[in-house]
Amino acid sequence: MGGYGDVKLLRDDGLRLDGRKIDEMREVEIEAGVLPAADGSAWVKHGLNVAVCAIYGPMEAHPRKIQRQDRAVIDVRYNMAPFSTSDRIRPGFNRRSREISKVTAEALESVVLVERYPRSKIRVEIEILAAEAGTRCVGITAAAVALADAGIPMRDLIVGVASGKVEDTVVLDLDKAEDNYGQADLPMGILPTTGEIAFLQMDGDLSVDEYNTCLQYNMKAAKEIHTIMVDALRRRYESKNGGEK
Amino acid sequence: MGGYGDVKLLRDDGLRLDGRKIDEMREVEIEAGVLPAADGSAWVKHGLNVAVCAIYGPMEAHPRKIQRQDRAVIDVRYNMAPFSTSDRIRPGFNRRSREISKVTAEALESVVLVERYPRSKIRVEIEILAAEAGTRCVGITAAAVALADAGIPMRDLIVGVASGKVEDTVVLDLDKAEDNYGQADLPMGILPTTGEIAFLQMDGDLSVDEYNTCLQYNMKAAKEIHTIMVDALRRRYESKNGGEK
Amino acid sequence: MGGYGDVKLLRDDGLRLDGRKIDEMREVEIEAGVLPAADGSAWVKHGLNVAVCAIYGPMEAHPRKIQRQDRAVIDVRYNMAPFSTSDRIRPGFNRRSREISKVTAEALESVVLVERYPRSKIRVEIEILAAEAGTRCVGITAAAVALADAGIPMRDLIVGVASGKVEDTVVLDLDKAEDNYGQADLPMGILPTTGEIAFLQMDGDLSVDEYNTCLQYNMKAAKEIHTIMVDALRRRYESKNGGEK
Amino acid sequence: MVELVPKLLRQELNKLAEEDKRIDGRKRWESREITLETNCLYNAEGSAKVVWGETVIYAGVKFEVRTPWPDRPTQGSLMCGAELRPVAGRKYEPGPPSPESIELGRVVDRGIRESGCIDMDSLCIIPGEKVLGIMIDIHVLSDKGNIFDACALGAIAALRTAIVPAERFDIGEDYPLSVSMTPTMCSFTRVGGRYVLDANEKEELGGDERIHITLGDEGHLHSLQKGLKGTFTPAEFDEILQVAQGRCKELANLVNAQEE
Amino acid sequence: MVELVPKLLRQELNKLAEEDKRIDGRKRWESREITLETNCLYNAEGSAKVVWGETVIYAGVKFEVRTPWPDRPTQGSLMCGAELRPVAGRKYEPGPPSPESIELGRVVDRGIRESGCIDMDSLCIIPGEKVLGIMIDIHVLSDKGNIFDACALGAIAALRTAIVPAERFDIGEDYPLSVSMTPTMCSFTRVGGRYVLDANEKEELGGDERIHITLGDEGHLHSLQKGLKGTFTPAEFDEILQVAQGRCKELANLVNAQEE
Amino acid sequence: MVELVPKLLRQELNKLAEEDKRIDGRKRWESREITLETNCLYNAEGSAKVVWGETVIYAGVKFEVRTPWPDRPTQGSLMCGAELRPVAGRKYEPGPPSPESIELGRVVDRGIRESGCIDMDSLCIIPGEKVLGIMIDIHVLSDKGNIFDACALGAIAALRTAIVPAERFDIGEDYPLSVSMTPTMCSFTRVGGRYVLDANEKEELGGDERIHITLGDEGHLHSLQKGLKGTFTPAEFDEILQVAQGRCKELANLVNAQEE
Repeated sequence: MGGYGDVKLLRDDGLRLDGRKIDEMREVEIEAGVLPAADGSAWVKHGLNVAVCAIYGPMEAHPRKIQRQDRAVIDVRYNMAPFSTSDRIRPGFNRRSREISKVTAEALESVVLVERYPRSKIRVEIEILAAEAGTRCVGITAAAVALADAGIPMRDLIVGVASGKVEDTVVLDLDKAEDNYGQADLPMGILPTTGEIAFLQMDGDLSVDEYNTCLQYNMKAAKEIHTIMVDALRRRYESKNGGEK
Repeated sequence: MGGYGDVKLLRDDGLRLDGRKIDEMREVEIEAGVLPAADGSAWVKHGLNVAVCAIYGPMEAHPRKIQRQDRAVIDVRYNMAPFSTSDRIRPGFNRRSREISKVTAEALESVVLVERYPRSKIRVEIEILAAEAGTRCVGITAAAVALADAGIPMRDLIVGVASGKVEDTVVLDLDKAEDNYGQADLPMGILPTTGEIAFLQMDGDLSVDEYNTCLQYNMKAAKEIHTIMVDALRRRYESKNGGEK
Repeated sequence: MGGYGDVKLLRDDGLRLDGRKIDEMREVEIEAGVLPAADGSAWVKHGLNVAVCAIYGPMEAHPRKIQRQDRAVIDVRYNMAPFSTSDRIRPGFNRRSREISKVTAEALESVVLVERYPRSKIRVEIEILAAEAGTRCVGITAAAVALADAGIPMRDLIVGVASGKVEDTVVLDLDKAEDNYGQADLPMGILPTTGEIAFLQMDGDLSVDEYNTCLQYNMKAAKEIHTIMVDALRRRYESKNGGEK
Repeated sequence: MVELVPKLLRQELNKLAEEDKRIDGRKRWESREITLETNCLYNAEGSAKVVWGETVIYAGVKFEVRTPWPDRPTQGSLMCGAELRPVAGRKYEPGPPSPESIELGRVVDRGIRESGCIDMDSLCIIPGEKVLGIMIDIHVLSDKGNIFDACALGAIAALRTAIVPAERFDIGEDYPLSVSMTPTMCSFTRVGGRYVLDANEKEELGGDERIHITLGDEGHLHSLQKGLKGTFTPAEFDEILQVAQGRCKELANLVNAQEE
Repeated sequence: MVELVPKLLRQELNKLAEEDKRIDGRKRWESREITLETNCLYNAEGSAKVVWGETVIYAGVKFEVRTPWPDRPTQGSLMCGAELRPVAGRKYEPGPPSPESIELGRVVDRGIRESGCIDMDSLCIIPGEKVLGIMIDIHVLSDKGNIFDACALGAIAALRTAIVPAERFDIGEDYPLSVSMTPTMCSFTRVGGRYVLDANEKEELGGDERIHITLGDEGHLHSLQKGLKGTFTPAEFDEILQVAQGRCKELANLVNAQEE
Repeated sequence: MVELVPKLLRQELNKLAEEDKRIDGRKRWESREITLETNCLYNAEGSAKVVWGETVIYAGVKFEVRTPWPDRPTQGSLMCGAELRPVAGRKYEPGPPSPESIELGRVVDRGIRESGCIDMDSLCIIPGEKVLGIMIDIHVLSDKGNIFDACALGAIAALRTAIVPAERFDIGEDYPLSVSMTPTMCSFTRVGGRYVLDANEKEELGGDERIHITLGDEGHLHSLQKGLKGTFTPAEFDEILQVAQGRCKELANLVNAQEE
């Protein structure tokens, strides 16, 4: 978290700079099946963030040494397009994207029924086309929808959500200014049906009480986004079976 | 193409700065069999350009995944020595050399009888020791002679030639100044016997008519260089069979 | 060798800046078996240098192409920790460490009975934690002790030692100032029992006579350090068999 | 295994070619349908999404302020790169840029650069001190054939709709980038022995060499490239060049329509 | 082959867990023994050696003088990196930094950085021109489980005992770096279905996901990270957070005792 | 497969050695024929081609103007690197510099640098601001044994005939680089149990360790290096050092003859 400077993030009327309430999330739009070359895909717009995810597989895992005898491996690449940020970023992976790819893969492995596909690999390609704070969560949401679109069995979806702290106040779903000048950020990957947590990171400064408020906001948001995810998958299913393709 | 500045490239007598006529190429010298460690090799001096090419193979293609069941792969490396240019260039490949390697390999695959050597690999190592404009063409010429020296069957040789435009005039075989300050460059890899084109790149600005003049100049030059290539191969053959080695 | 500047390295009383005689080496401490995760290990403090070495293996050599049908390969990595030098060095290998790794591996292959372990690999991980001139020699000493600790059969130990020249005088075991401002450095890896040389490098300026004096000093130092190595291995053996582990 | 498919596919394509047919029913010089959308991404100063048949690509333009090269103190710079990341298709693998992606980026780059559509001197802020650098990045998201033409179209469309973020750089008010031409690319692939326009992914898999032609507003050639194994005759080139003359105009019109 | 061992190990760990036992006899919330030594390396401006059970790590602090970022002219910088080189264990291979080592370094880095224990403004030498950069490098020499906590402990201990080499930089006399807090990390691994503190290498091999919690002096959370396959419930987290509150205080005391 | 050949070759070499013979008929301390050509490449400011038996190498010298290191404001720099690219032989593979090529470059570099033949102060243009950097690049084109000596010879020959391109750098008229000595290298390989001079590629394949000795004009040692598996005794070294004394003088004469 930036955590410095005297930037005012809450208005006198208690609302946030963009007019949202403290427990209100940004608008979310989801579409499944947007990339014809992939076995499954999704497009998610969350605020001004845009993420696209393509699924390839299950396919034979190679090189051989990455194979697991009893399950599929999930091979995630989280990547930011060079034009996705205010200052252009050089193409290729950096330490941040490698860490996010690792923990995202581990979160997805927690829900995909990987034991159904021994020795195989499922490629999850998350591309961030526009970044406005919270891209790792948007990527997780996109990956869950794309996996479902690819027909890969999962015991639940995962929803990527985050809460944080600005001006000593806990708020849901930080936007760019709040992320830059806020005091804490708590991104989570939540299983909407069971309320289990498959993805967890946090940085900044949170008391135990503040943590609990963040958790409560995240749970609420997970349910809201879940509805939008299911709706996108239903539309995709209908379009496929309605003869359009 | 540079294409800017007020550099005068044609003299008042209609000749070029180095005294050549507009459809006259630089001097070309070729020697085959210059590198004892290689299975075939060639040295080409074209103007002040010097290129050397070594052939290794056909040999087993590995790693396995590059193998082709029905033919040999041609593995070309076009490389400029650090001391080959005015400003020293760092050793190792760059985007330019990778692109040239790719399209050169594809051009050579068009003439080598690759289906005679399934699952194998032919390594073509092109090293530019001195660069004075037009090195990709000199490299192609060197590769063709070296392949022939290695006894690899081809349906024709390839000759690397280029024409271009300076001061709105089409000229054959641009030298360094003409390349830096000219308006267009059209390098080609021509099969001297059939007149087919196996290599084509172009950048700059050419009308359709100018393109056709360039093509005509290139065809003429290809014939001239072809004679020198054949002569080098004949000398090499005689020296091998004349008992010198 | 730096070899420039007017730095005085010998005192008027004939001793060196740190009070050592010209044929006196820095203090050496050795401990074997310091890294529980390794199959063998050693810690060597030589002056202010600190080196640690871990041995893994013999194990199957892979990738396959590094395998030797008739012997084990010795895979050495000499690495300087980022905090081991006055100016932090970037993590990762550089040209210097790759060269040292290569010649160190070749020296160790000269004493390890590699033919006992066909197709296998012995990993030797040398980590320099603090550097005060002469680290390649300290690393060799550490590797020899660690190999012995791992129970890998050798026809002799190797001792890393160095002599050099400062102010036109041959001295044993250069320290940091002497290394920076001296005129020559002659590091060797000596087999203490036979007096054979398995490791040799040298740079600077030495006459043949000076070379011979350096050699004589190195032989003397090798015997002294050998005693300390054997003592460390005896303590380690007693501690293992005294029931502590 | 993988190589059996192309063999059968090749036979099928040869047979269709004899009857002058294509595998998806198109005519020889007929293109697939194209949807072009610009200004579609937050943070990019120019952006375009191209859906070309089932091929999907995005292009984004970013600017930077930088020091000019000493020998060209008044000139800005233009750089165009393409990424063929694993998202684009099953055959794409992670790793350093492949020769394919380097070629793609460089061919698109040359077409735009050599057309002269950007006046490099117009990118000067303070001679010898500050100039603008333009960076076009192209991202292929779904490769179902002919990514070259799709990428070239996206690149020029993103460029022609780009806004220079002058305020962010403290050099005045934002303004649209000045682009004086609309170079577009037209690619031909040899399928069943003869060239066709806009090959789809099956035609590419079972076809041979291809030729990429970039033409400017006057129909002048700005970039040529032959790719893959195969040769062509001058007469064959004359034929496709003529087709390209018509087609490039249509593509340019598609781009220019975005700006209104 | 390699994978058979974990299966058997997993069965054994499950059985032990039913009886609330651990494979090395420890209690569920019991840590292994820790030895901490600081100031042990020539050339490092701060250093620590941690022997945590059979896990051995070194941390070293170096300073540099550098130009501040234009948008933060008075702020120095802190960077923490970890290397999991082949020395650390049989399973580690040479090559570019693995995802594991990147995660390790970044989680330790966030815990220290986000605690605010370093006042970045205190690292300013000349505003806009010169600031101090602090670099903490962590070297894992023997991985026998729970390297995260060992590395975090070594890093903060090396930092808290570091001396700024001001003389070498020509900016006055050497002085101890000012560090206002002692953030420490406490990690939990799911073994046999329930979380345990400070897993050893066998428990890690036969266990599931882990949670890393970094707490500051006030018991505030500064960094969280879940790693590996597996999920947890909010109630489970509440329980381990409470354990961490006590344990982190003990670790901080261990560090603070070094400074006397 | 590959390893059977060396075993047979080794037997043959051992047998020959017993009769004090070599595989190509040379005497123990006899070198192959050497052809040295300088000034043979456009764009290089110094260049040399060495044909040493069937081994072929090129060396090229380039200069640059650069900022001196703060602690040595009047000193220029010298850098020598070697590339063992796939062109050099069937066994060489593409990829990052191999340990072999790094060793080759560094051993040649040390021999030249440590002889002091370049006065680094003579490379100063403006103290603290501009100095010359010399870069020698060596390119092995055909490795048929003993590339070390061939590369060292080419490097010093290119250096001794180099012209500083002062006009291009706007610092006066071009002038020959001043080089005060001619260090040369002499390498010995253990073949059939005893050392021989100038091993060819078969002797290297079926031989053991080698020793590289670089001597300056006074017969002083400037660089030593032992490579490959094997040991030697001080007495063995004495013998080859004496051979090297004579041989290096001959090589230096060969270089010096180029300058006339």
